[in-house]
Amino acid sequence: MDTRHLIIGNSVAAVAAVEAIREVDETGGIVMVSREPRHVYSRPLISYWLAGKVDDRRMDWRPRSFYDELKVRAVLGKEAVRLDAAKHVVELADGGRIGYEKLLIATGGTPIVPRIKGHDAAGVFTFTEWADAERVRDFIRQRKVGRAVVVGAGMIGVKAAEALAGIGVKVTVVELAPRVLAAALDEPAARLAAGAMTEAGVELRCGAEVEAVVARERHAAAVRLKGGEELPCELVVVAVGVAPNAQLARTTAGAVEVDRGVLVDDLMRTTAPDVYAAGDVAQGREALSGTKRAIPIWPGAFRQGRIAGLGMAGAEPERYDGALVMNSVSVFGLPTVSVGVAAQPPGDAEVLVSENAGVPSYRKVVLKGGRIIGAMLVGDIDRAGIFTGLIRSGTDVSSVKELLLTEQFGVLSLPAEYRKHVVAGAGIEV
Amino acid sequence: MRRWLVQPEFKVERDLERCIQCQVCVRQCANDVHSYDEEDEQVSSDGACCVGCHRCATLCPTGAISISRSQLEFKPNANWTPESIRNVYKQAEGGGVLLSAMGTDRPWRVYWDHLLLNASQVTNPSIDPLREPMELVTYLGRKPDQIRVERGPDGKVRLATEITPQLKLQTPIMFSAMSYGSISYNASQALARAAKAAGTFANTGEGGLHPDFRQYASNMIVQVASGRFGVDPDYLNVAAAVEIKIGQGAKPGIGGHLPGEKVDAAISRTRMIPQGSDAISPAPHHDIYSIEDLRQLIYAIKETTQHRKPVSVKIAAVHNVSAIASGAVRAGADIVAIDGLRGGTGAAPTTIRDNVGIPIELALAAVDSRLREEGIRNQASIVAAGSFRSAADVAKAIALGADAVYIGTSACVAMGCHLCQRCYTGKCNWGIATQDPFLTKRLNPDVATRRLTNLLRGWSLEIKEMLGMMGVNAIESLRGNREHLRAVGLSDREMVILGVKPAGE
Amino acid sequence: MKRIYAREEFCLGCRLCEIHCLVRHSKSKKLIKAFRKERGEVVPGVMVESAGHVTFAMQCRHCDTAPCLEACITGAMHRDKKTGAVICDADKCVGCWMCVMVCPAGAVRRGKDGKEGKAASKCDLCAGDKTPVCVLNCPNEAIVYEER
Amino acid sequence: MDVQPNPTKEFALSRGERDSAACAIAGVINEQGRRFNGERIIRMIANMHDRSNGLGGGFAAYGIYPEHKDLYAFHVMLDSAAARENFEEFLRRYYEIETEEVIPTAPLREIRNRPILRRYFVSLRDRVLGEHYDLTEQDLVVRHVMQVNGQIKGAVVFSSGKNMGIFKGVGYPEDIGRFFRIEEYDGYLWTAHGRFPTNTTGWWGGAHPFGLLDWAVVHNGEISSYGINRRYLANFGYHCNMHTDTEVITYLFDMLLRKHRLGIEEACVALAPPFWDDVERMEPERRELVRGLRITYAGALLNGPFSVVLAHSRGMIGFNDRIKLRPMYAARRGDELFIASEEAAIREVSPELDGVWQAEGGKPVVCELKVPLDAPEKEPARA
Repeated sequence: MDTRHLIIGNSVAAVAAVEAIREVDETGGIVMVSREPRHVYSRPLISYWLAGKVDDRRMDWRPRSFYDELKVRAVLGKEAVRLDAAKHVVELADGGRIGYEKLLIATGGTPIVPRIKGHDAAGVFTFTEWADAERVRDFIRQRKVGRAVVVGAGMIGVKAAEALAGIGVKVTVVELAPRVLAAALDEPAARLAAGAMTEAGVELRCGAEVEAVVARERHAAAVRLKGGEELPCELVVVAVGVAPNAQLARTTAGAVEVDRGVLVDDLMRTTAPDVYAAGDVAQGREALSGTKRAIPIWPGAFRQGRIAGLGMAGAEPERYDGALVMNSVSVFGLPTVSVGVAAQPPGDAEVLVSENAGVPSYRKVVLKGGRIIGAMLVGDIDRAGIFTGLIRSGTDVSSVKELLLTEQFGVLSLPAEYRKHVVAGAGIEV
Repeated sequence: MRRWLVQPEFKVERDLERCIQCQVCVRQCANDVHSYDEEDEQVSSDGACCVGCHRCATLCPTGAISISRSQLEFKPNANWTPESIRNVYKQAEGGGVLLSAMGTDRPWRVYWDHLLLNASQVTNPSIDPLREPMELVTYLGRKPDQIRVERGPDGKVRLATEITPQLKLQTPIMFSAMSYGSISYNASQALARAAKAAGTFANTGEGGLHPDFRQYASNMIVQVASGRFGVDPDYLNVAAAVEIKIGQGAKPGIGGHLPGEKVDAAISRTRMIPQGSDAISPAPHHDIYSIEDLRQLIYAIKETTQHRKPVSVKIAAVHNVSAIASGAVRAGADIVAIDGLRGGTGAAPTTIRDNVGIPIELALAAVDSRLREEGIRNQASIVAAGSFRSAADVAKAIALGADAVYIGTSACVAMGCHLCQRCYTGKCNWGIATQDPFLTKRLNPDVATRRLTNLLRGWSLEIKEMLGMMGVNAIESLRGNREHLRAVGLSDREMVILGVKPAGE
Repeated sequence: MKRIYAREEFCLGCRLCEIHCLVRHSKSKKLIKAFRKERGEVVPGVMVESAGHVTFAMQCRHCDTAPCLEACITGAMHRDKKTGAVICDADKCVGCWMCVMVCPAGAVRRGKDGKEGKAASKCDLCAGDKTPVCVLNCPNEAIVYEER
Repeated sequence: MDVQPNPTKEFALSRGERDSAACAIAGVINEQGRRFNGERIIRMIANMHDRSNGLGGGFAAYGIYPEHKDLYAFHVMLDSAAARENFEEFLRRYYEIETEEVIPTAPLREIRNRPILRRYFVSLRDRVLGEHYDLTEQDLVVRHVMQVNGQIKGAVVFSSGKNMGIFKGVGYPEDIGRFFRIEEYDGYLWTAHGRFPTNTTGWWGGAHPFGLLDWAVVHNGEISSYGINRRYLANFGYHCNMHTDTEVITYLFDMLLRKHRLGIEEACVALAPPFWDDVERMEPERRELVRGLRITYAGALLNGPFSVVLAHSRGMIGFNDRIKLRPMYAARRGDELFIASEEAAIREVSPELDGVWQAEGGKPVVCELKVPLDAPEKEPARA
């Protein structure tokens, strides 16, 4: 089989690309190369796996028959280390070389590990891939871990904390920002989230900076905060963020232009001919600002992968409508949703808020020029997608502004034209 | 004054074993019979406001609701019926004219139920309508007494008599005059669409023709009534035929009144009257005080329509109906529509609805005989109206001499009407006789059109069966063929008027 | 593909669609029992919205390009090959509510199915039944199931 | 108003309101006007003996009274001397009576309850015609026949044409023929009828042929539209008193052909019109004509199963209902044209035929004399 399409990566963007290619090109050879020696699995599920809520089988994001059915040659457990864009060849760590007609870089992101003292002690882990979770689990079992510190209260940190707490580990979360999920939630929403965490027995240290991991016998024994306080623990999970894993692209001596991530246009093309990038590694247009940003969002990765795949297969290209920052995080059972510019609205924005601490529930809509640019929901998040749709479409909602936060707000409240569009369904001609 | 002597007419009962508190009933009753108590989390019902329309019971998914007549009985009295007592209470409390809707519910004799149809046995074969053509096509309009033909130089024979405009019906059943205003937009639309689909005609009533319904105008008869609502040359010309409404069976000699609150923007436009103003139809046409005035109006309409439309005159069946019908024919009517005692209405004084006019059967028979006696039967078609409940009623009317019939109540029932007789309240739970947007949307015109078309189709098939069983294959062989009728339980005099023999003779 | 469409101009707001949807997706499938015992457990895939006299029934559009499919981190949300319907496999769903967040119709809701007692709940077109129950039971044909 | 049935005509065996029947019909014409005697028509109708039941039979013969060819030949049934007196008084009021006589009959055991049978050769008094500027002589004759049959107790005019006669009564047709001695008459056109009345027993006046002026109709079948045909005719002054549906056929033909001056073909369209579906497919001019005829003469549509032979001085028309529910065959041999319910009846008198065919539903078989009526007297053809 010739290698018409070479895909580096095995997660959401890569899979979406493969599926898109197969929609138009049923026979062209596809090779997927992945550093991880695993079947397609879902990275966001590792916290559920760690907590025992998802077994190995359910980690599969696509059925086991996926590669066969889509006629994909999967080269697993091998890392692509060099790209010769001019020659259309990728070199693997074991020296193997794979030529391609079209290449997709979907290598995802790499966890950021701050260079603090003791970060290399045993018992300090990052938490982005399945192997991380396996290591954490094994470590907990072997060392009978009773206390853990999670550094970072972003999405990964919160989910890691939830998983650890779920298996009986006493968790303290340290966050530099003054609140949890600071990028997604504003103060009132974060308070609700924090409430859910503390209620579950998690200790929270917001506005605190980690100075070092205190190691004993090369094993983590505590986390020392600035100011000297020490939080004793046997396990440290570092979850302060991820950066695009653009290493491969950087080997082209500038043929593929790289900023934080691999720069792509709206068709997911890089600056090198026949080379595409998608997912967390890519730096594409952001929907609201229009600037190119690397935004590690699952649905965005899927969309980018799909667009890249269609482009690679020569189909009528769909254009990327830009990434929309969004996240749905269930914080210890409390659902939170944040879409667009919601946590830190610009000064000229109009902000609508409704809160019901008892339930608890919190809703916030950020408007600018009659259009919604951000929405945040905590608690009752049902129908949050309507806001997402309105943000995406840029629909003028001035006429229905009063209804946005009412209980009966729904599709019916939307402006008639937009409602017609929604009723017909996305991707369906009205 | 509180209406404390008038006790509820209905009792609404809820089977708590079956009620699931889904509140469908609460959401459907426009009379607020059902309510949901948030505190008790319990639906309850108050029969006092129930009109017996069955909307709630019909939609209740578990059949938990039953509605019965109030068990509060008066001491039996053959003279003072509960209705008469209640009516006195009502008037003593309200001091006004009691209103009713739909046709009279008094037990006036229904002659259809005393007439029986004939069938073939041995001597002439009955005809199977599934195998043989069975023709219901009916032409309404003035016919010449005789046809003249001429033979052209090519030897071909041509028609030399001019035939005046005709309405061609695929089935001899039309929809009675029901105005947009008295019934909803959706109901009006359904009637028009069904008429078009079935190849027959719907009648606008006196409410004008909504611009949206112009597309069905080729299957619509437009009415010119005493209020002249919505009448202009365009209205007359766009329709298939024009009907001058003199009277209505439910309220002969009485005008009409559409309250201003029902005259919304669309109705105002259609009727050509200011929004919110009462639409009052005077009792008589104030330009028709005599038969010669009628003649002038007929001719004015014919002139306006370049003599391209048949003109119908609709009269209520009153005592001298045959003389009036004869006068109308001689005044130029191409069609005479006669509306009998049991004809429906959206609103009429109860006492008039229940006590004025004569049954359509007798009126129809009298008119047909009279026109034949005068030798002018060919000059006009007769359309009978006033409660046709089945294909058999229609067949009997045709045998008595009707060219076609108008159905109003049956059409409404087909659309869902439950004959609660409260059209005048504007709170029709079935979305028919109302302009309330909460209620009008309950009548999906697609559904209503289909139901009406089905009704026409069903009745037409039944009429075909009846024709076949009588051994004829064209409706004109039944029309006026009273040999195919026999009477049971009627007096000699009634049989003479009906022109039928007693069963067994 | 055939989809369910609401005709809001004829929606009565009676909510019989919700009731029948609930029953269809209940364990008992018996109207009275399902409504009494499983109400709150089963989230109907169709929801009636009303504002004044305007009411209409909304359910999943089964979009050609379905945002919920793209957002699903577990692969639970999938497209049925036969009917074209977008269906959530409750056993796979972990209740992350990404789908809830991205559905522009607000047609995916938090349900109580699945192992964890939380899984996305949405219209499944009655799992390939000839006519979905909401369509079948709408007294005014305000919900139609058709190719458009 | 319809004339009430005359309750006094007592020479019937018994009778009901209306009679319909399944019968035998036959007709034969010589297009050259050559006359022949009644022997053959008796044989034709006798051949179909089983189609009748002895409750009625009759014959119409044309060209049998050349010596009185300009006079109306009224054949009358009378049930008493008083009836005769009343009838003759009525007759004299309007007519000059040239000749009157008993209709010759042969004594036959099979024929019972015979009424008085007389014929009168008459002409309308000029005075009478002068009194009615809006009516033709024939209109007046029709009116007088109606008056006699409807109003004079015990009297029925059953033949009223010129140079033709109807002979009918209760019995098998061949017996009726012998009874009236029809083999002694010579005519160029003969029709015959054998009756099988089903709804009622027969009566003399209700036997076929049914005549008015020189129309004579024999009819097999039932007119299910009778009720409306009768009421329709009443509009035009035709009153049915004979309690037989055949009557309406005669009157309708008289009205359409004589009064409304339609051609035979158009008259047949009016009486047994094509189906609307077929009308819609016609070319426009034809469609307008047929539609005009059908809607105008809706009350004249003859419905139900029938085959009919209509005879008149100039010819004969065979005619079926729209969907041909009754049999009718036509055949030709030389100058002669035959119509009969069964082909066998034709073969009985003319084993060799040039052609034989079944008439189509609603499409008439028309045969007319090829010579003028007042052509020189032809020799009687060989029987």
